[in-house]
Amino acid sequence: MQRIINDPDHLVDEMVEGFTLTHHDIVAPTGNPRVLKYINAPVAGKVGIVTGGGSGHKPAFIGYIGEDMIDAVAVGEIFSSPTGRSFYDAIKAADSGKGVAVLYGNYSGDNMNVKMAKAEAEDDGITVKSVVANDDVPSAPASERDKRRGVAGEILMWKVGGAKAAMGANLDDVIAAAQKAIDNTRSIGIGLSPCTIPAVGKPNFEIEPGKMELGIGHHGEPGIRVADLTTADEMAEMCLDTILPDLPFAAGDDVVALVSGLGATPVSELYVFYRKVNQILGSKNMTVFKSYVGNYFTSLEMMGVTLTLMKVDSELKTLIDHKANSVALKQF
Amino acid sequence: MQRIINDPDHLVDEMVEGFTLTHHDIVAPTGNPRVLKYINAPVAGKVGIVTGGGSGHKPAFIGYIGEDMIDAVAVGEIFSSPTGRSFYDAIKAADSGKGVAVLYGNYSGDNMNVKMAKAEAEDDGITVKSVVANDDVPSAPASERDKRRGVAGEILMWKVGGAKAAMGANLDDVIAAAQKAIDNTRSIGIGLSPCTIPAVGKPNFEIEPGKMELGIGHHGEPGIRVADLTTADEMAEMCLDTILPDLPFAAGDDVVALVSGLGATPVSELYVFYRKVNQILGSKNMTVFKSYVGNYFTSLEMMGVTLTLMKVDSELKTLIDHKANSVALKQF
Amino acid sequence: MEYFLNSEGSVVVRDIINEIRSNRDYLGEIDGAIGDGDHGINMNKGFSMAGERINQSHSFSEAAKTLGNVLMMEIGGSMGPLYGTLFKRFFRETKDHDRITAEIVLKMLESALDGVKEIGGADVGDKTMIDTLAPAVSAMRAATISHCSFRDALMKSLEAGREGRDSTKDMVARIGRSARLGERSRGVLDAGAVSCCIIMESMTESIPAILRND
Amino acid sequence: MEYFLNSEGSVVVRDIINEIRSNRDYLGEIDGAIGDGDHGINMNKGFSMAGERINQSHSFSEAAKTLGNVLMMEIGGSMGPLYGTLFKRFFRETKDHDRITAEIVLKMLESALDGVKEIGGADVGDKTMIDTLAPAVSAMRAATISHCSFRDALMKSLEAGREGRDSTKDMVARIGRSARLGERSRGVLDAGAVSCCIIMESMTESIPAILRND
Ligand SMILES: Nc1ncnc2c1ncn2[C@@H]1O[C@H](COP(=O)(O)OP(=O)(O)O)[C@@H](O)[C@H]1O
Ligand SMILES: Nc1ncnc2c1ncn2[C@@H]1O[C@H](COP(=O)(O)OP(=O)(O)O)[C@@H](O)[C@H]1O
Ligand SMILES: [Mg+2]
Ligand SMILES: [Mg+2]
Ligand SMILES: [Mg+2]
Ligand SMILES: [Mg+2]
Repeated sequence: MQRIINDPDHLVDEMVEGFTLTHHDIVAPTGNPRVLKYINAPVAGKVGIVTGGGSGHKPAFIGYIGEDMIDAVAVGEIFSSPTGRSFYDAIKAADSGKGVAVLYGNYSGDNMNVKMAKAEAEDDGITVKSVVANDDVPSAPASERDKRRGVAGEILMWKVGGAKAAMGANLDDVIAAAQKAIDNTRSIGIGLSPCTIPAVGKPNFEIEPGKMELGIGHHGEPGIRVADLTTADEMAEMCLDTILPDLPFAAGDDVVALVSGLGATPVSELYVFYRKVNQILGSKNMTVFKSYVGNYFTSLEMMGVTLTLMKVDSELKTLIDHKANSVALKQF
Repeated sequence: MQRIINDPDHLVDEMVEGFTLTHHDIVAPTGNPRVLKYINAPVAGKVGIVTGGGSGHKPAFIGYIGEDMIDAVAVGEIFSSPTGRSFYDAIKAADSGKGVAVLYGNYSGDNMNVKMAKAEAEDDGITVKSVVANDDVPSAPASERDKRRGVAGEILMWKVGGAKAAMGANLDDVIAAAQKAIDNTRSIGIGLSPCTIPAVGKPNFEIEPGKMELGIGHHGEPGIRVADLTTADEMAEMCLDTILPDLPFAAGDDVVALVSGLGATPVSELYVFYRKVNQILGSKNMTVFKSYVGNYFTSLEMMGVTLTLMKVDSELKTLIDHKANSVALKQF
Repeated sequence: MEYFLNSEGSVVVRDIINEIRSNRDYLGEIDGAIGDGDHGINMNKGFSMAGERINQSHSFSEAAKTLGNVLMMEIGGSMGPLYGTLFKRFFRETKDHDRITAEIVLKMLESALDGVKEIGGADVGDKTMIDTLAPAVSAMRAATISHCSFRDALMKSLEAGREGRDSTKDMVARIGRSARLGERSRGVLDAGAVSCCIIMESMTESIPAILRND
Repeated sequence: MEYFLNSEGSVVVRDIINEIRSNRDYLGEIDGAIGDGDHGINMNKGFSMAGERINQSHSFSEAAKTLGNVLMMEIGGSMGPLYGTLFKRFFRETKDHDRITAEIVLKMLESALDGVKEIGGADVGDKTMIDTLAPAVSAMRAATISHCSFRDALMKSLEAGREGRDSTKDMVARIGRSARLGERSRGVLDAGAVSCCIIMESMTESIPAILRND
């Protein structure tokens, strides 16, 4: 394992420390070393936005803390949900009295830990509501959408929820906007190489050279199919063939596209991939309102790419276009 | 080779196309498909800033095109200098009549192609001056500093030169500021795994598991020493041991630190590395004025990290802190 | 009447901790087949942390409480809340008893099963730790009703738990990270079912060694 | 008087192009040892592009000009300006001659060497293509002075070029991407020296086949 670490057991703590040192203009520590918050959180009169999840997805989750974005994040071990206490502390750090929206991804650990945190926070008189991202199409059939995992679509959910809160909306309206965002969002990933959790020391799955895993999860969860490695253009087609019919997206739709690398793929290649996505959408008479291409939500040093599409109406467009100042997403 | 490409011969063109589609709010195409420019370039009354280099270093070079940053970039093949014609076209695209500063890295191809472009542009009556970045300490002894390669320090040179130009300085002053920036900048890289140029199809060098290459170049040029793979903390120490005495940096200095991944290293680990850099600098009574940690200048899918330090006085601080709106560097 | 002294029982918890620790890599491998490979790390970390806070002077209940709290609050993942709930239920059902009989162990296991089902929302057949725990509880209940010896009841419970664990091999996961692989999750044991069985095995070893009869 | 007809000479350039193309992988490997491994790709791309624009109807000078321009303007890297200069000098020194004699080939090689030195700033001993080209030029000059046959002059020039190429093996690179590796660049041939020698070899094959004597 060729990696830049010290004791794997201290990896997350040291990462959080380095992150806080670098981004002290945006992010502040809290009493809980596994909770980071926006320097100005809680923002008076604003619904608090909280998320959290396992580490190893940089810039997710802490890279999205910031102005008009996320107020506080609970940080877990690599690929492992944060503790209930951390979610609770994040809720406390975000609450200005207007309630807190916990916008997180659908993983059983996160579901349980958020549940515990919510119960505790409500005992303190904080109103907490949540939206569970489930944008990962290959992870369950449409009939069991509540079982689908949350992946890079979470970023668009945070963007929309964060903007809505920043505009002064109340908790129910923030929750409704975030729910609308994720309901209109679909994602899929392709894995080209495995990743190694440092404490484990070896890859926990294999992808044979010449093969790729269509529908892979953000922790290397197996996809829907192992296929022969193909061209970037065909990958884009396969991805769109899976997600377009699911919402469904249709001619005339305006969409936001987000292409993220999984960690080790050269960013140039993400643009090659996006080029074809854009072409296909154009040929189907869909318009890309805005696109994001880069390493937005990774899986350690996995090779691969994820594609996320969100169908946008005028409300979502306004929220997506709203300014944001986080480490990983800056719009002005 | 597990990668997301089509025909490797079209990789750069397709990447440029995808990049332009995504970032049309900042970047515009030009008549030369291998030249991209800032949408508002040439900016009236402003010295033009031009750079260029081989591809495969995303977000360098085109990711630094933008407001108060670079006006036009010449794009080369993967790891290969752009053509003289492209440098020439970039100069033309950037010139508003106040002259053009070509701020680029010290590679023989770039030196030759810039030389040709400069001669041609001067025939057209454009005043062109250049600064050649040579921040890579391990690439030559201090006595032959003009032979050193340019690496991630180029970003700080662009930032400083871009800000100076944006503030209305004339060409000589822009050149002087950029030269001062690079003269006060030192870098070093550590490679943990090789990278593969898609058209070549296999890694052009090897790094044995359990080993690392200290002083590796941005194209995998061998470093000064192959050492046993060690902890992040020791890597930080080795890097500082090499670059601190070179300028030299001393107690009381204010520095800007830039830590960049080489492509495949999980970004969390860059923060672990930076944490120790910050600690050591603190223990030597140096103050980090500003730090940048992320994938700022990569080498395809190489594993590894580079450390860049710039000693800053009040002029450089002002220029570093000046706003910028490029794809890869946004400050407001 | 067979029982063990609550005050002497921390060894049962300490043995569980040791067993989990020594199976760290094995659990990781199993989780790697269809999950994300961290089950061994997660379990090892939580159980080790608790281990440092538990010593011979603690009672069984106190030890279970410490372990439960550490898992619940400081571990995260799925394992934190799930095994946290399990050991907190062990605490809750034993704390008022000086002597722990087979009936009390049965109650404690029943309560743990309920708690785990409640927080995780999984049931038998979902390919989780519940597939070990649920049959183990049933067998313990049957053995207790038919007045088996404490040791035999534990043995029967363990046997059923082992069968339950093995039954996960042919299941399609329906919950947790390895869920929704459809057919591709078949053919491999579930990591949580394996770790839960390790806990049952450890108890079945440790309790008989401290049994008293009077 | 031995010569070849400029109008019949595009074959010389076309053969060079074919030789470079068929050595693509070999050149990449050599560059990979101490450079960045792209010399084969760079050369192949430029020479292939030019190849598409050159046909039998072209003269030697026209073909050299096309190749030079494509390399200079459309290839980039180090190879673009270096070999671009080389072939543009081939063009410049031959364009006014219908008959290309050994003397003219000598002038063209001398001019090419000057041009490459000028733009690249390298000299003999820096472990570059110049280590092939410079001795080849000297040998050609000597052979021309001593009135060797055209073919023999080419042979002698090639022999010296080959020795020059091989001499790069023991050199420490001082220029280009592989420079400054210090001792670590020793023991491997220089990629540019190898490609330059391939060009010399090709010319030494092609020119004799079209020689005339009158
Ligand atoms: N909702 C649930 N109810 C019961 N057990 C569960 C549930 N979700 C997951 N598990 C168990 O957790 C195990 C995985 O644990 P672990 O690998 O530590 O956490 P994670 O799935 O977060 O990586 C699974 O093998 C399964 O037995
Ligand atoms: N300044 C120079 N003068 C002469 N030859 C040079 C010079 N710089 C590089 N070379 C030659 O170029 C070769 C490398 O070419 P290539 O790999 O195509 O370009 P790059 O070095 O940009 O990757 C070297 O082997 C060397 O012979
Ligand atoms: Mg996990
Ligand atoms: Mg090159
Ligand atoms: Mg797991
Ligand atoms: Mg090369």
